Amino acid sequence: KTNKGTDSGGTKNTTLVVENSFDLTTADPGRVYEVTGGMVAHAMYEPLLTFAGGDVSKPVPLLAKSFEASADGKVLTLKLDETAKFSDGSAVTADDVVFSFNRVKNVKGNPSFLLDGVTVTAPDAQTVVLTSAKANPALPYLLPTPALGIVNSKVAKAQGAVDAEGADKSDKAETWFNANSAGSGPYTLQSFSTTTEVVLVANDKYWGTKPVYTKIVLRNVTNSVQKLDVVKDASQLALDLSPDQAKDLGAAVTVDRASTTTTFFLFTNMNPAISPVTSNPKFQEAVRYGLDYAGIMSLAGEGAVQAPGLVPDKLLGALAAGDSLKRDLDRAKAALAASGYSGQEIPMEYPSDITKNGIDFGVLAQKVQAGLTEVGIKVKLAPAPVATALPNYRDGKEKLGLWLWGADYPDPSDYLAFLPGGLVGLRAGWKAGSSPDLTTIGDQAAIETDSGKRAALYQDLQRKLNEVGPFMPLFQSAQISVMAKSVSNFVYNAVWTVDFGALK
Amino acid sequence: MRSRPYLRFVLVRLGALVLLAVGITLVSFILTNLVPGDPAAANLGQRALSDPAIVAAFRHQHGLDQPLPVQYWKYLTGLVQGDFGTSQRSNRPVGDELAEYVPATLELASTAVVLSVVVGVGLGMLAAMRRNSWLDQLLRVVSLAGVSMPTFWLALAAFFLLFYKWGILPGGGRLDPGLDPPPQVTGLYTVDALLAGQWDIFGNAVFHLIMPALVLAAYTVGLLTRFTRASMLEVLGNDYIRTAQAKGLPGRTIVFRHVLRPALVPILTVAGLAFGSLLSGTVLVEQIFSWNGIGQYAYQSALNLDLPAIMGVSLVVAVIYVTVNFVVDLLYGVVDPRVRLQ
Amino acid sequence: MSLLDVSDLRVLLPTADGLQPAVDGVGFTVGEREIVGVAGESGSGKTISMLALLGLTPPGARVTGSAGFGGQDLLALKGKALRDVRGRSIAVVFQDPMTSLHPMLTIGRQLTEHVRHHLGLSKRAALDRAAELLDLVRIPDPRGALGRYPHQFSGGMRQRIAIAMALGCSPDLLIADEPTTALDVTVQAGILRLLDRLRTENGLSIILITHDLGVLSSVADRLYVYYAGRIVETGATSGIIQQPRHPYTQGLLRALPRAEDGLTPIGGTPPSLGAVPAGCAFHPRCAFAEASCAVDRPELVDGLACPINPLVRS
Amino acid sequence: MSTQNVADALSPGLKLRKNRRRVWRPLGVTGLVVLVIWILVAALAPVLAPHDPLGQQFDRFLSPSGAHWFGTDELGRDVLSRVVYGARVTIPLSLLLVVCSLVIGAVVGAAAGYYGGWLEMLVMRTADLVFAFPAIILAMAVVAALGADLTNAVLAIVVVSWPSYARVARGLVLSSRNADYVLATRLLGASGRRSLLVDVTPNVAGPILVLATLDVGNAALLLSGLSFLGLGARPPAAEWGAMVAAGASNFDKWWLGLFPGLAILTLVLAVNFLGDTLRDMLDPRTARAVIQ
Amino acid sequence: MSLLQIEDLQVSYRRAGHPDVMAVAGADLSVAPGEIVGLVGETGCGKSTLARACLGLLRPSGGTVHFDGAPVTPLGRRPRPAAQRRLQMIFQDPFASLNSRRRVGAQIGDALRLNPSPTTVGEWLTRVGLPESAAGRYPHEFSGGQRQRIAIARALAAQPSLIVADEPIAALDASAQAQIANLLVDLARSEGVSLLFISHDLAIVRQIADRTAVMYLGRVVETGPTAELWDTPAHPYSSALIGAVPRPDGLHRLPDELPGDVPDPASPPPGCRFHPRCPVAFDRCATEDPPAITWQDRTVRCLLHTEGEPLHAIN
Ligand SMILES: Nc1ncnc2c1ncn2[C@@H]1O[C@H](COP(=O)(O)OP(=O)(O)OP(=O)(O)O)[C@@H](O)[C@H]1O
Ligand SMILES: Nc1ncnc2c1ncn2[C@@H]1O[C@H](COP(=O)(O)OP(=O)(O)OP(=O)(O)O)[C@@H](O)[C@H]1O
Ligand SMILES: [Mg+2]
Ligand SMILES: [Mg+2]
Repeated sequence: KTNKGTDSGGTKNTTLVVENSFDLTTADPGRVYEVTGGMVAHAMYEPLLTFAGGDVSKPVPLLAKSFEASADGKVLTLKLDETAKFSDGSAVTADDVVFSFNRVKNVKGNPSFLLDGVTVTAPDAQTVVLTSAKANPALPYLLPTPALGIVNSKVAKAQGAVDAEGADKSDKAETWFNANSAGSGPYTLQSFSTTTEVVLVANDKYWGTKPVYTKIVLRNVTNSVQKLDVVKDASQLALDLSPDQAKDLGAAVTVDRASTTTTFFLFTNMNPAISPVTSNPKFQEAVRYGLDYAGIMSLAGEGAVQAPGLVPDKLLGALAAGDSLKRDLDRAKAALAASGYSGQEIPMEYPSDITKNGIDFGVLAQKVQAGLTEVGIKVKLAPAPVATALPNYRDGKEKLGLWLWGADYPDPSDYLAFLPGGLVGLRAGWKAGSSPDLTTIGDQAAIETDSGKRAALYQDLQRKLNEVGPFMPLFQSAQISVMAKSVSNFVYNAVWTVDFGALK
Repeated sequence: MRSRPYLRFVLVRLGALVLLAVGITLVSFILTNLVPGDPAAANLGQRALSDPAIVAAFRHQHGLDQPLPVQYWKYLTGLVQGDFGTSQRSNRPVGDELAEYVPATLELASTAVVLSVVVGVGLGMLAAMRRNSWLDQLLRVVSLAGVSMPTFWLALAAFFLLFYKWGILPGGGRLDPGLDPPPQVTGLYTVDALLAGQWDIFGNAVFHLIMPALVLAAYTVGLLTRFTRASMLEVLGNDYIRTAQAKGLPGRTIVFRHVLRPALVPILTVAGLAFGSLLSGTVLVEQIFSWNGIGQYAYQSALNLDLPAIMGVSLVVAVIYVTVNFVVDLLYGVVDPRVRLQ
Repeated sequence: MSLLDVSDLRVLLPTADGLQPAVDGVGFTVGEREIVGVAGESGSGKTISMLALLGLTPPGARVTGSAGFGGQDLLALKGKALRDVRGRSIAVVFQDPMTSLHPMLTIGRQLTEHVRHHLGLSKRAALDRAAELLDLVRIPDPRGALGRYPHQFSGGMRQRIAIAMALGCSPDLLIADEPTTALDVTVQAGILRLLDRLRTENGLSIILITHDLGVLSSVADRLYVYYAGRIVETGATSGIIQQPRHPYTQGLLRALPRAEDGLTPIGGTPPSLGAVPAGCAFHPRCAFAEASCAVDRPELVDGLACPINPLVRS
Repeated sequence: MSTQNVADALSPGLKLRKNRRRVWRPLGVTGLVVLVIWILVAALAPVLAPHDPLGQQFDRFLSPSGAHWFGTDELGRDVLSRVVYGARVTIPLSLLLVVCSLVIGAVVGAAAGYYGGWLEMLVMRTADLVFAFPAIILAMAVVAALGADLTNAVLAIVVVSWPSYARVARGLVLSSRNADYVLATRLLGASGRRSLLVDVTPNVAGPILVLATLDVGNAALLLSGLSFLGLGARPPAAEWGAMVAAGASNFDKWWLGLFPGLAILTLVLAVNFLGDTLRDMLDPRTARAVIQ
Repeated sequence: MSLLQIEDLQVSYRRAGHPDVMAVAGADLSVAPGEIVGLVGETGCGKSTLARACLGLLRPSGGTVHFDGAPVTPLGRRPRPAAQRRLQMIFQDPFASLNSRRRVGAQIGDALRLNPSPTTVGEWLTRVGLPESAAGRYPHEFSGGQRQRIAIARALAAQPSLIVADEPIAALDASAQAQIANLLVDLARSEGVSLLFISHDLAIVRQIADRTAVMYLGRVVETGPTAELWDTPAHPYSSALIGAVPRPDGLHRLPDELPGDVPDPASPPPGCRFHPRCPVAFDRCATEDPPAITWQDRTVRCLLHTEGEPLHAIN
C-alpha cells in the first residue's frame, strides 16, 4: 500500500506526495517556463550554476565547478565538473551545454528570451564560453533557471531535438521529453500529465548526493483540498495554501513561510488616449496614497511583505521596508480634487482565474476597490480569464490594471521592463521617451557590473518610479509550504520553488 | 424481413451522428473564433508574448496564421484521420490528451448512471407502489431535493464531512497517491485493475469512486425517481395490468414482468438524457474531487482558449451523448417489440 | 344449485366527495352452463360489481355483501386464496381488446403464465395447451401465433386471444365485460357464437356485460338490468325483451333502432356517482313517475323494482 | 429522435382540467410560500439586510454570532447581508434566462411545427446539435472569451437552452395542428395562423409554463455553478455561487459556504415544488384520476 | 345535380420506410341536396379517410371531389374559400373536437364570425337543446352527448349545405346515441342540410338514411335506397353485414358470422377485394376487378351481377 514518509532516519525508501495546483504545460527543458514545470525540470535537469538553498542573491557552482566574468561584463567563462554524469551514465560535456542553450534559443519557446543576445561556444570539452553583445552582469543569475538545465545532447538528438536555427519548426522532441528525461539531476521522469500528476523516480546513476525519497508524486490539487489532504496526511507537502488557509493548522504539520519574488501591483494607464483620467499625475497620486495598504497586507497574510518598490526584497537593489508607501487619505483626496476627476467609473481589469500563493485576484481586487472608493474613486471590477485579459494588458489598453510580476530570474535587471517603452511600461501606456531621466538611469543600471553601484542605481530607479511611474507596488506574496512532520530540510527557492533532491 | 428496417434505422442514425459531429466542430470552431481573446496570449509567457518572433512561431505552429476556412478544413481532414489537432497549451496531440481524460470521466459518469438507475428506479418503484402514502410523499421531497441540489455545494459538503471530518471516504483523486495506476487497457482504473488482477488497486479505485459518483448522481437519482414513479403509475393504470391481476398472478410477477418493462421506455429516455447532464455535471465535480477527467480538461481549455482542445472535448462529449441516446434507441427495440417489429 | 350467488353487494368508491356507492345492494345468481346478461347504461355499476367479486376494485373502495362461489364467500377471500380464484375458477375478458393485452409480451407468454402459475404445468405443456386454446377460438396458425405480439393481430383476433387466455385454466365462470363493444358487427357475431359454443361444448358459465340488448337477446338466458348501481329488472331474456316491465327497460328497448319504429331516446341522462336521486333513481327520467317515486326506494320484487308496474306499453 | 429532451418526456400533450383540482397541496403551497419569501427578500433587500453587503467594515472570518448571524467573509463583509442581496442577482437573472429561452424557443418551435419543411428541418437539426453540445462547456467558452459577467453567462446559456422549449412547442403544435378541434376551426374558415393563435396557444401555454417553472431552478443552478467556477457574477456583487466558492477555499469557515448554498437550495427547491405540483395539476394521468 | 360528387377517389398515406397505404382506392359516392346518405363499413375500410378527403383535410392521390359543382381544394394555411365552408364536418370524438381551453360560446362564435349570419350563439345552443348559459362554460363541464350537441351547433352555425358526420355517435352512451342521431337528422331535415352519415352501426343507418353506401377496403361496393338495400342486399358483403346485426327480439337468434378481417389496405387481394371472405366467391372473383353495375338508383360492384339485369338479393 501507500508508503508514507517515516521518521526513521537514513535513506527512506519511500514516496513523497507533493500537492500543487499545476501551472504546467511541458517537461521539455527547452520550453519549460511555468512554476510547476520549473520544479519538475529542476529535479531532472541540472543547470550550470545554482543557488544554495533559498538564497538567490549569489549563484554557486553546480555542473560548472567555476565561472568567471570578463571585466567588461560581456564574456562569461565556465569550467564544467568532469565528474558530472547524465542519468544514462555518460559524462556532461560542453557540447551538451552548447546544444541545450542553442535549443532553448531556437525553439522560440517561452524561455528563449533568457538568452537573447548571448552566444555560447565550447573551446574544449570542459569549458563553456557565453558571450553577450552588451555587458550582461545578470547572466550568472539567469543560469540557474530550470529552462537552462543541461540536456544529454546525444539522447535528445536521437529523439528529434534540434538546436539549430529553425528549430521552432524542425524540433520534434517535446513529446519525448514529456515522457522521458535526459538530464543529470537527482530524479528521472516516470510519468507526466499536465493535469493529473507527475511522477519522478530517483536517478540511480546520480553523480551527487543520492536523494532521500525514491519517488516523488506531484499531484494537481486545488489549494483548498491541499489543505485537507496535508492535514489528513494524504500528502506530505502542500505548496499552494493561502495565508488564511495556513492559519490554525495544528501541530501535525510544519508550516514554512517565505516571501517570494512575485510582486502584485496596480497600474494606472499613462496614455491619455486610452484614459485621460488615469494618465493625470494627480489622479495617480490619489491612487497611490489612497490605497488601503494595511488592509491589502491583511489579505496578503503572514510571510508576505509590503513591496516598497517593484524589485523584491531578496534581490539586489531592493528598497528597504522603510521606503514603503503609507496610506494618506487627505493627500489622496486633495490630489483627486486637483486631478479634475468627476466621478466616472473606471474599469479595473485583472486576471480572474489566477491564484498565486493562495492570493485570489478577485478578493484582492475587491479590497483595492474598497480602498479607492473611500478616496472617492469609483472603480468597476472587470475580471476576465488571463486568456482574455492578457491581450488588453499587452496592448496597453487597460485603464487600471491589477497584475503580478514574478521575477524571471533573480536579478533586478528583470525589472527594467517597467521603464517607459519597456515590456511592462508599454502595457501601462508608458511610451519610450516619456521619462528620459528614468531611461538614462535604467540604461546605466543595465550595464553596470559593480554590485554596489548596481544596487544604488536600481534603488534610485525605484524611488523615482514610485514618484512618477504608473505602478503602485502592493506586496510580495508569501510562499506557504505546509508539510508533514516527517519531511525536513525544506527550503523555498524563488526560482524553482522546491528542490526535491534536497528534501529529507 | 425482420432485420432490414432495423438495420436501415441503425444506418440512418449513424449517418446522422456523423453529420452531427461535423456540426459540432463547426459550431465550436465558429464560436471559439468569433469571440475575442487570443490563444497566443493565453498560452505564452509574458516575456515570450512580447516577442513578435515567438508569437509568430506560435501562430504558425498552430496554423493560426491561416485563413479560418483553411484552418477548419485542415481540422476536418485531420479529424477524418483521427487527428484532433495539437493542444495549444501543452503542445500534445489533443487525441492523446482526450484518451487520457475521457476514461476517467466515463468511469465516473457511468458509475453515477448505474447508481442513479439502480437507486432512482428502485425508489421510483417504491413510491409508485405506495402511492399517496407518507413514504411516497417523503420520496417526493427527497427526489425534488436531489434535483434542486447545487452540485458543487453538495460536493463540498460531502468532501468536508465524509473525508475531512469523519474520514470515512478518501479525498480527491482516482487512487491513493503513490499507488500506480493499473496497466492501461480501457483507461477505467476499476476495469483495468480487474483485468490485471490487482485487487488492492481495484478496491482503492472503487473506494475513490464512491463519493464523487454519489454527488454526481444526486441530481439524476432525483430525476429518475420522479420519472419512474410517473411512468409506473401510467403503466399501472393500463387495462393490461388489470388483466394480469385478473389472471391471479402474484404481485411480484406483475410488477417485474408486466409493469416494469413498459415503464422502462420513458425511464430509458430520461436515463440517456441524464447521462448528458452528468457529463456537464462533471465539470463541477471533477474540479472539487481532483478528478482529472474531461470536465477539468474542458474547464482548463476554455480558460486558455485552447481551440483544438475545446473542439475535441465538445466533439467527444457530443459523440458520447449521441451514442448513449442511440443505444437508448436501440434498447427501445429490445424492450418494446412494437418498435422492433415495425 | 347455482354456481355463483351474490347477495346485497355494495361497492363504495372513493371520490373527491368521499366514498360514494357505485353498486348499491345488488344480488344475482349464475347457474351452471348459463349465460347471464347484465345490461344497463354506462356508469350504472356493471363493471364495478364484477370487479368487486374478484377484489379488483380500485384502492380505497369498500365492498360489502356476500358472493357464494364453490362453497366459499368470494368477498371474504384475501391474498393467495383470492388470487387462486382469479384466472383459475373465475376468468375475466375485458372490454377493449386493444388495451387489455400486454403490448410487450408474446401471446405465448401471456397465455401460459397464469396456467403455469395456477396449474403448475411445464412450459412445454402450457404452450401446447395455449396452442389448443388458440385453435379453439379459431386463430389461424396457433403455433406461430404464440411467438407473436398483440399488435400483430386485428381487434377481433385479439379479443379471441383474450378469451383463449381466460379459458387457460378451464375456469368455471367467465365474466365477459363488453367483449364486443369495440368490435365490428361481423366480428361481434363471431365472438357471440364462440361464447355460445363454449357454453354448450365446454359447460362454461358466462356473465356477459353489455349495454346492447340486441347482443343479449341473441345469447343470454337470463338478464339483469342495472340502473344507477341497482338492479331494476330481471328475468328470462325473451320475457324481458318482449315484455319489458320496468319503464327503464322499456326506454332502453325503444331507443334501439328497430325497423318497426323510429328511435325514441330516453330523455335526460343517467345520474353520476354520488348524485343518485332519492327514491327510485330513475324517477326523474320516468314518464310514469308518481309523487311516491321520489320518496320510496323500490325493492326488487318478483324480478321488478317498480311498484307502479306500468303494464301500459307504448 | 434520440436527442429528445427531458421536457418531451415530461409533457406529451397536457391538458389542464380545472374543475376538480385537489385543493390542499402541501408541497406546492410550501414552494409558493418559500418562493414568495425569496422574492420579497430580493425586493426588500435594502430594508432586510442588516449591513451594507459590500462594506468591508468588520473583522474577517467572524463566525456566526448575534451580531452577525451568518458570520463575516474573507473581506470582513456581513454574510447575511450578502445572502439577502444575492437574491437580487440570482432570481431576476434566472427569470430573465428562462423568459428569453422560452420566448425564443416557443416562437421558433411553433414556427417550425407550423410551417414545417426546410424551416422545421433547420430548427430541429440545430436543436439536436445544441442538445448534444455540452452546455456548460459552451457557456464557459463564451464567458471566458467575453469576460466574466452574469449577463454574458445568461446569453451563453440562452443559446443552449432554447431548444427544449422549441421541441415542446413544436411537438405540441404538430400534435394539435391535426387535432380535431383545430380542424374544426379551420373548416369554419379560420386561417392557419389564426387557429394557431387562438386554438393552439392556450394548449401549449400550460406545458410550457410547467417546463419554464422547473427550468427556473435549473437556471439558478447553472448560473450559480458558473459563478462558482469564477465565470459568473462580477465581484464585488454578492452572488451565491461565488460566495460558495469563497467558502470552498476556506473549508473550516463553514459559514461562508453553508448559507449561500442553502439559499440556492431553498430557492431551487421551492421552484421545483411548485413546478412539480403544477405538472401534476396539468398531467392528464393525474387529472384523469382526479376526475373519475 | 348532386351536391357532393366523389369520383374514383384515391387517398394514400405515406409511411416512412414502408409502402404507401391506399386507404381509399377508387371510391364513388354522391350526395344530393337535402339527402341523408349513410356510409357503413368495417373498421379500417377507409370511411374516415374518405370523409376527410371530401373536406379537403387530406389531399387525394387520384380522382375528384366536387362540392356544389366546384372541386374541393385541399386545406392549406390560408382560410378555406367561402363557398367550401358550406361543407362542414362533425367528428367522432366529442372530447377531441372541442378546444378544452376555450369557452363553448367562443367556439360556436367562430362559425358565426367567419360565416356571418343574423343568428346568435344562444339561438344555436337552444336549437341543440342546451341552455343559452352554456355559452359561458368550458367543454369539460359537459357530458359526451352534450359536447356532441355543441359540435353540431357549431357546424350548423356555419350554415352548411352538407355536413359530413364521421361516426358522430360511436363514442356515446346507448341513451345518448339515439338522442344525438335524432337531433342531427331532425336539424338536417329542418335546415335542409344534406348529411353524409358515417357509421358502423347498420341499425342506426337504416333508421335515418335515405340512401346507404357500403364500403369495403377502400371501395364503395354498393349503394342504394336504404330500405331496398336492407331488404335485398345485392353485394355479398352488404348481405353479410346485415346478417351480422343482432336483433333485439328475444328470439335467441345468433347473428351470422363473417369470418376473417378486413385485409391490410397496403396489400389488397387481387381481383374482387372481398373475394377471400366471400361465401359465394367463384374463380373469376380472384382475378377480375368487378366493375360498377348500376340499375335504377342502385349501384353494386360484384361479378354476380351483370350490366342491364335487375339487381337481385344475395343470400
Ligand atoms: N377507479 C374508479 N374510481 C372512482 N370511480 C370509479 C372508478 N371506476 C368506476 N368508477 C365509477 O363507478 C361507477 C360505475 O362504474 P362501472 O365501470 O361499473 O360502470 P359500467 O356500468 O361498467 O359502465 P360502462 O358501460 O361505461 O362500462 C361510475 O360512476 C364510474 O364513474
Ligand atoms: N395516418 C395514417 N397513416 C397510415 N395509415 C393510415 C393512417 N390513417 C389511417 N390509415 C390506414 O388507412 C386505413 C383506413 O383508415 P380509416 O381511418 O379511414 O378507416 P375507418 O374506416 O375510418 O376505420 P374506423 O372505423 O376504425 O374509424 C386503415 O387501414 C388505417 O390503418
Ligand atoms: Mg364497464
Ligand atoms: Mg374512422
